[in-house]
Amino acid sequence: MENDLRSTLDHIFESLLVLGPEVILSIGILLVIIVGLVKKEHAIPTLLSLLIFSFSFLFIIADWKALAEPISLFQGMLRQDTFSLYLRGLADIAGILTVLMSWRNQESQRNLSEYYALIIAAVLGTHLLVMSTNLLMVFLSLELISISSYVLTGFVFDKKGAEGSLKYFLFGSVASAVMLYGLSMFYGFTGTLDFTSEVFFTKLYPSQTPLFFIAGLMTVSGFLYKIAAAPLHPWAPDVYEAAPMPIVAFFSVVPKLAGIGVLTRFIMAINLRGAASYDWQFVLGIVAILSLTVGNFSALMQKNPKRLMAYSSIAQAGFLLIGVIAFLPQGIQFMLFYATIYVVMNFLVFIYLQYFEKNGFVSIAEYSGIGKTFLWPSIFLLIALISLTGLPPTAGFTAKLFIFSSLWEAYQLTGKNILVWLLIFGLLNTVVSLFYYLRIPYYAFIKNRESELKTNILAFENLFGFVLVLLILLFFFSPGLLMGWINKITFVFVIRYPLSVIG
Amino acid sequence: MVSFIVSGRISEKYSWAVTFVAPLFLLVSALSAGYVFYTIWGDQPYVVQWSWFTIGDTNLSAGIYLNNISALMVLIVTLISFLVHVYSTGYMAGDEGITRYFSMLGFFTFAMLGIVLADSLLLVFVFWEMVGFASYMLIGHWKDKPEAAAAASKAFLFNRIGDAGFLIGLMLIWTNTGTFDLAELAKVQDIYSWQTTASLCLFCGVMGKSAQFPLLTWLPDAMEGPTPVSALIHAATMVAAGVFLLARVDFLFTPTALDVIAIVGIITACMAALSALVQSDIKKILAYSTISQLGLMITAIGAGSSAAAMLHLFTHAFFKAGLFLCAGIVIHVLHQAQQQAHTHFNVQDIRNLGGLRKKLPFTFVAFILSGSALAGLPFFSGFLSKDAILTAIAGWKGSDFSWRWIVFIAAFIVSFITVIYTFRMIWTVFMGEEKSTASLPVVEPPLVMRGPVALLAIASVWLIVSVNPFHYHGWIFNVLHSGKHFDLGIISFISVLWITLAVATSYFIFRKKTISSELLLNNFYLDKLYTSAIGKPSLRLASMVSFVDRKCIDGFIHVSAYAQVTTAHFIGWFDRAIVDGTVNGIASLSRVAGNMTRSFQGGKIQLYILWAILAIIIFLIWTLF
Amino acid sequence: MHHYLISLLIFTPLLVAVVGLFIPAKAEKYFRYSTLGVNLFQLAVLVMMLMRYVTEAGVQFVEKKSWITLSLGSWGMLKAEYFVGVDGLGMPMVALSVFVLLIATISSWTIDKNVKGYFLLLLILNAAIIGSFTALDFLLFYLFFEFMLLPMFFLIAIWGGARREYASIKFFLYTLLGSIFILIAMIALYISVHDPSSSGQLVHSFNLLNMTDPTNFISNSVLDPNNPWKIGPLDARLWAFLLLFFGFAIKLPMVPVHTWLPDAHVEAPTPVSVILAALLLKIGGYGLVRIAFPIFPEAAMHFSMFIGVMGVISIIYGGLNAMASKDLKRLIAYSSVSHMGFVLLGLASITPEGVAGSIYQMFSHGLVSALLFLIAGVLYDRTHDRTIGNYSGLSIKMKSYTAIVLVGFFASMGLPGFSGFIAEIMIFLGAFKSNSVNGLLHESLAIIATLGLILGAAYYLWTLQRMFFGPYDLKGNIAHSSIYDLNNREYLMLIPLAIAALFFGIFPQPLINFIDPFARNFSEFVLSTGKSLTLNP
Amino acid sequence: MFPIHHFLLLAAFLFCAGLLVIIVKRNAIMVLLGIELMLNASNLNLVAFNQLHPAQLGGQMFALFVIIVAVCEAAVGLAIVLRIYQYYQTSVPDEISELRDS
Amino acid sequence: MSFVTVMFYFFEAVAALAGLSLVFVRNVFYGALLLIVCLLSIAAIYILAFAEFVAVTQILIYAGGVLVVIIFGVMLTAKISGRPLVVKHSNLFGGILASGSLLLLLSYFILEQNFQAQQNDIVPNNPAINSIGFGLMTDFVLPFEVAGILLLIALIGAAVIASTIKSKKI
Repeated sequence: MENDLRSTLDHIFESLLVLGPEVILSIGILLVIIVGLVKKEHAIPTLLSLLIFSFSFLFIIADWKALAEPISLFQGMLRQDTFSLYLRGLADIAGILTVLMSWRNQESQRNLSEYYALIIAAVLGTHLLVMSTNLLMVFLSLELISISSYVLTGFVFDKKGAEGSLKYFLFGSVASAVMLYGLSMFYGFTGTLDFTSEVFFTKLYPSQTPLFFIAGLMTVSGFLYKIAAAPLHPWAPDVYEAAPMPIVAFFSVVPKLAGIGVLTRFIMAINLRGAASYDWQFVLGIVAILSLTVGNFSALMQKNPKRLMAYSSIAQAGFLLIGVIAFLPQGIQFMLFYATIYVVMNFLVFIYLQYFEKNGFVSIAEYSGIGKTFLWPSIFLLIALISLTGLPPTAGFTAKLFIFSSLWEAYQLTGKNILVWLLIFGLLNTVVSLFYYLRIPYYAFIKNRESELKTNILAFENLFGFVLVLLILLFFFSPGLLMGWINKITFVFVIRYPLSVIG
Repeated sequence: MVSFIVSGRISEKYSWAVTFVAPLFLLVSALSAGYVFYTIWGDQPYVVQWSWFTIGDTNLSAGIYLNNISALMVLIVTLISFLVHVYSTGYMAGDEGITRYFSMLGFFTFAMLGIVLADSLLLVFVFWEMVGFASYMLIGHWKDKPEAAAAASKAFLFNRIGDAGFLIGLMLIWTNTGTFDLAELAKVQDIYSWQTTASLCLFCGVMGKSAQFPLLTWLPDAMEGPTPVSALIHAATMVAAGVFLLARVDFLFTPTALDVIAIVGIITACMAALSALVQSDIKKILAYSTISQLGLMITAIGAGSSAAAMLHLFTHAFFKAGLFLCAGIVIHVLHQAQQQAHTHFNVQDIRNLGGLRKKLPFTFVAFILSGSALAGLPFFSGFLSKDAILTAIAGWKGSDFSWRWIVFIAAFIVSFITVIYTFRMIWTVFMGEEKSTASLPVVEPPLVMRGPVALLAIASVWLIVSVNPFHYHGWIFNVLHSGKHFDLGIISFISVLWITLAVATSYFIFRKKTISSELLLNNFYLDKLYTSAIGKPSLRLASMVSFVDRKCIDGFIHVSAYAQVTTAHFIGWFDRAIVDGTVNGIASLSRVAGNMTRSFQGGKIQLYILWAILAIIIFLIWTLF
Repeated sequence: MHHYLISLLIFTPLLVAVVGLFIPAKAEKYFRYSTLGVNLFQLAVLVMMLMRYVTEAGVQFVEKKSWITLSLGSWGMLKAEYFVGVDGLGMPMVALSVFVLLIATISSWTIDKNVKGYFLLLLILNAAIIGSFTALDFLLFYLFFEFMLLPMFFLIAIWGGARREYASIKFFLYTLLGSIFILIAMIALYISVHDPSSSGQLVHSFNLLNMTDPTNFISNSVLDPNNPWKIGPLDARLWAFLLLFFGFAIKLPMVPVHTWLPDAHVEAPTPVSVILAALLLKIGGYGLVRIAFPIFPEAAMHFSMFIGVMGVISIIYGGLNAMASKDLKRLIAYSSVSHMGFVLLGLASITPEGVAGSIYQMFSHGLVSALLFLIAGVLYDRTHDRTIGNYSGLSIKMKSYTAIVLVGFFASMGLPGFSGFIAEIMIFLGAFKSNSVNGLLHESLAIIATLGLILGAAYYLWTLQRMFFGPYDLKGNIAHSSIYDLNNREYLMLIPLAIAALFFGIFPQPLINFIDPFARNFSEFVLSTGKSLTLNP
Repeated sequence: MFPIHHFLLLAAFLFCAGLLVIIVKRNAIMVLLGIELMLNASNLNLVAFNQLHPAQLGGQMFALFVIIVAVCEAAVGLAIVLRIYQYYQTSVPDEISELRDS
Repeated sequence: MSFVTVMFYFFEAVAALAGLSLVFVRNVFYGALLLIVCLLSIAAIYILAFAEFVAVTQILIYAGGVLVVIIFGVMLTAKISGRPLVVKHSNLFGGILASGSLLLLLSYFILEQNFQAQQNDIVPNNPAINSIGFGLMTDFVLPFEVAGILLLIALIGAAVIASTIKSKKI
């Protein structure tokens, strides 16, 4: 007992060391709040949170270098592996980008230190969620993201903001309650909370009753809600419209990373090494098709760029899902690639949406002719939107190419028709998406307006945007730079399943 | 040999700038043609080939294949072309498009020589089409005349229709033999079934070019072009190219094909002859007569005697060119006179003319000479060649009575009618009282115009064909003719009688009387038929297709785009209204109206939840059961 | 040095475009002359290439650099290369592109709205076009293929006519749809194909030449030729072929997916119409010859009758539509549909003659359609009206113009002596021969296709008759002062095209020297490979 | 030990009742109550299952944390609802609809 | 049937009834009270399921904390809006359809399922509170920490939202 305890405590201590980024973020939350109480300058919490994210990111790089084998932390609560490290790094980058965006928006922002604290908390939740191998941790970290998100939505502090918060809150709470019910069922089936453990598999394998399917579906719903996949998407447009622009950008990326990360792990777990009697590929396939359709078609008639991007993000969730659906190591790697590109291009779009919003262009119709007055921002925005559509020579194309390749490969292995349908549907939806993605540049370049606004070419946004545009182009011309990293990700879960079982 | 092509090209190029150079070049080419003719005539065919292009294992060559027929043809073409060039310098003097005119004339001669000399059918086709183009340009020479433009288009289009058939024939031949080369093709001895189709397809091209039934209506319209052009192209050479082609590839034809050819030929001959009878436009009469004569030549070919056809071609080329040029003189001088007198009437309408023999004695004589040849009076070349044709048909019809007899009789009738319309024309124009022209200061044209006419008129006498005025077996026929020799002296005799009868009839009956028949005047309403049966429907089809294109295909695209947007709206609507509306509606009917309107405002979170849950449940039920 | 000739062709315009980005928009002259300079430079490079080209040697001027090499763990490697080269198919197309682009630049001199943007887009388009004609790596090809869309979209949408927005979006959507089809097939292909040159590891390569060899397909992959999968009623390989076919057919365009073309042409500014008709359409045909047919020979044989029928339908349908067009540009656009139908017909025959004819037709149509659109543009520049019915007797006022129009029209209807004739003859030869040689097409197709020749004559002659002949008259709101004959710049762009069309009509051999070896190898390869592969019943 | 099904059935019933409340009640606070009901249903499940697998006490632990989360949610939720009252003078979610598709 | 059994089914019934009547009740205040009843009976059931600590927490935090806060909220909103606390129903049909069918599905399949088969270790234990405490400090230390952060965030969030109300008023 004594030895047990000692070894447990040692383990906890070691785990804590590995968990550096999270520790930094936790301390960061406190620091930001305390500093916010003491100092009233705007810049300080911004810089501080920037530092926190950067440190966390550096720590992740260090971890990445140090990591040889996946490590189980806190008795199977979390797993430190390259997969989660990558997503965590991505979340940190998204955090940095959000902070940078907020920096340009801070004059309209109040309660800055709380604002940053909440962002950090959401990133922390993302970190934990993508590492979680434990049902309890899944629930807790999901709630951590959710609760900070609910508050962040309302950070405009007006009627719309409050309404957005309420809607997000109600929908989110219901979704997590449903998910919780599913999780409890899984606990009942297996008696363990660690869904990556051997026990989980051996117990679940014989009990693949319809209840198992219901529970799985309920649980997955909770994750799908986080990535705003149909049919759990309806909150997204309202929330996006209500929230301040940096937060919208944040929402469109970070919770999605978290959701897709945990979804990947969990779906692999309940797919039971390919031996599940229920076809989760089919379930996700339907969800992806729905997301693509609903997202793209609903976006067609939007007049507000934020709502448009909300629907776009629903559709993009569908694309992310496609990577997972392949149920192949490559698929997941490609999904990560896609997610990375998605982060870059979405932030690029939102930077300029914010920029234009600041200059008084709110609805898409008001974008008429801004191509003339704001040449570079419009061009960068155009590139980002092309990338979202998935046309060369942008990384968006490469990413789409990759995930569809993995889908095809999966089809080649399994011969499931749903995968072909998904492939065709996904690609045809690209055509549909062109309609609305090109609406903004269409107004910007083709419609005319008389305006003699003086613009500052050397604006911060342009510098910022230029870097991101370069990234988008760079990852098209040499995706190997990124894939080189991603290739190191050995997604333990999938590898353990022999492909022959799936095929 | 090369000099032909070169001369053709040079004339094409240079006459652009210098009008006088053109006839000169033609003179050169005519002389060299004479030399060529002299060397080739009666000798072995002369063949030169260059590779044109090679695709796959097909080698398409370009070259010259000169045999008797083509040598004869070369002579005809260059000679008449030269004469027409000379004539044109007078006729077209002062025309603003004269450089264009001469260049096209030169181009035409070049292309025509191309047809004649080409060693492969493909090359023939190439020049065949070029000739059509030249003809198009020349018919439409007076561009601002809408009729001219229309006639030009029509001519080209009809030719194109024929050419399409020609092309198919070419393909058939090529697919089956793998060559276009005439010399190679001549080696094909056996009779295959494809030959019938192929040769009939080739004949389609001939129909277009030689204005055979049913593609004959373009030729009368083509008279909108300058008269020398009509003389050269639409009487002497181009239209005869069809006959020439048939003569050249006669080895390909199967008996069935020949029968068809003969029938088509005779139908054309009859129709055109009848039409010629009632026309009032001098050029149109000549045009119809040309068609009719071509019909006879074709019939001769159908009857298996290409030599007879060629002979008639030869004679016809001269006398018909002569006739046209005479008509041209009439038109030209009257025009000039009209301009001096500032009066205006249609100078081509023979009803306006009469008694011109006094004012234009030279023309009158020339016209009489050439006309007699056309009518086939004894001692004229036309008599001999027609005699050859009739003999050929007589030999072909056999002794037993069959449908071929009808052809035979029809041929006689045609020659009868020919006499009638020829003399009607001569009478109305030159004899009788002067009508509208009485007050006009009409004088004979300059020498450049009279000279060629005189030459051609002289060429209409029998001596050009053979020494014996009643026997066509002269130098031409003997060389051209090969194979079995069919001779029937009685035919000459009969035709002499027959023609005398015809002359008498025309003198006594048709001198004063004019026949008028709307049917014949409009050439059996063929044109109307084409317009209403092909032209208009195809235009209607075109507009229909365009309608389909715009409404159906594009409409489909629009509908699908619209459907997309509608779907978008529908999904949005479904999101907000259906779930919402129906649920509310069923729950409490009284609130339906209010809720429906409100439901469109959307943004109801509880409905979102309900919808999401319902979706999951539906999915569950779907999967589990 | 000559190893980099193609790269020079592709990247010079891009480089100049990048430099141009940083030049202020006021320096309009810079953009005009630099574009022209690029074109002339390309012409020089082209001449060098032509001089060094060896006609029988297959693919030449090859440049091969690794571009994307990704390890995918258990799934092998993914390899895309910068792999360019030209052969008997690519060389004529590249030559055509360089030539037509030069003409288009000359014709662009009149553009005065946002000159910078226009010429930069033109340069990008230039690079993309030449890139697609030289790429031998599917991904690279696709990159250039898609890369053409956006510049084209903006060129139409910003500098176009009244309904430019509709037209540009229609153009974009259609072609994007097509490229999505191609993308699906591309993904399927590269996953099913491995690179034989790499030993040990499985390498998925985009190399188009590798894809043509059936032995390079991974066994039991979806597109494995020896054991293809069945999806629905058809073989997976047939589906893939159909995807490629329709993808390229939209570009070609083939009836009934052609309706973007008239609109795009009518609304596009003249130089853009020229590029669109002369070059972009060719990429459809090029893609079929380069990609669809050799990779799926058995499918090509299986569908050849269908393709032939579609070709004939395009010929007739395009012709009829042209006849009904009231707008000059629309007429020319539909005539393009008709002419590209011949390309399909020739390809469907899979005979050396037919294939060579198709390529020749693409080349010839490139010259002639450029000429025709320039002609229409000349008139439009003067009067801003293209309605055929509003003109009459133009030949009186515009003599040289009419002469050029005559040349253009007759060249387009395939009069002997013009390049179109040679092409059509070869296509007819091929289509006719097909039945007896390989039994793919029925002769009746060729016979029906001759109707297209008649229709062509009909609509062109009718137009000539209505617009240029007859008494001089103008209707609508056209000022008489706006009618004047050609100026020097217009001669400069029209005459070379006319001469080229004439030259290749009279002396086809120089061009055929390029095409013929390719066409022979091509048809032999497709037929022999196609026969050796069996289709699942 | 009571049959596990009896716990589960009650939990399922409460879960559905909570859901119904959420969907039906036109008052944000009532919706909040519904959510609490649903969370409790899950808790009941967890505790019941803990009887089957008592070794790690996972179920009970989970239930404890769920209660904590419920507290957090309630706090944030109430704050939001109060703010909504501030702006809209109502707590009927349906009547709050500034945000919608245009 | 032992007393415990009776108690069990009694509390089950109470909980179920309370839950059901929550659906039908129209007054928010009554609703809150009904929920308390329901939660208390669930707490009782917890005790019967050997989860005393959870039961205590349930009573203390839930019934005592959360619901009091909620009732407080009810009072507060009532005061602001000045309207009666009667709640209308909407989407009744859809709601009943959804939750009814879900209930049917769940109960049917729960009855189908044999959970005993998955039993890990049949050690009918009486979990001591100290083992829970031990667990919280060892195995579950991370969730514990995270829960702390969660509470902090919730607090900050609530405070931010509440504070802006004040600032708005000013």
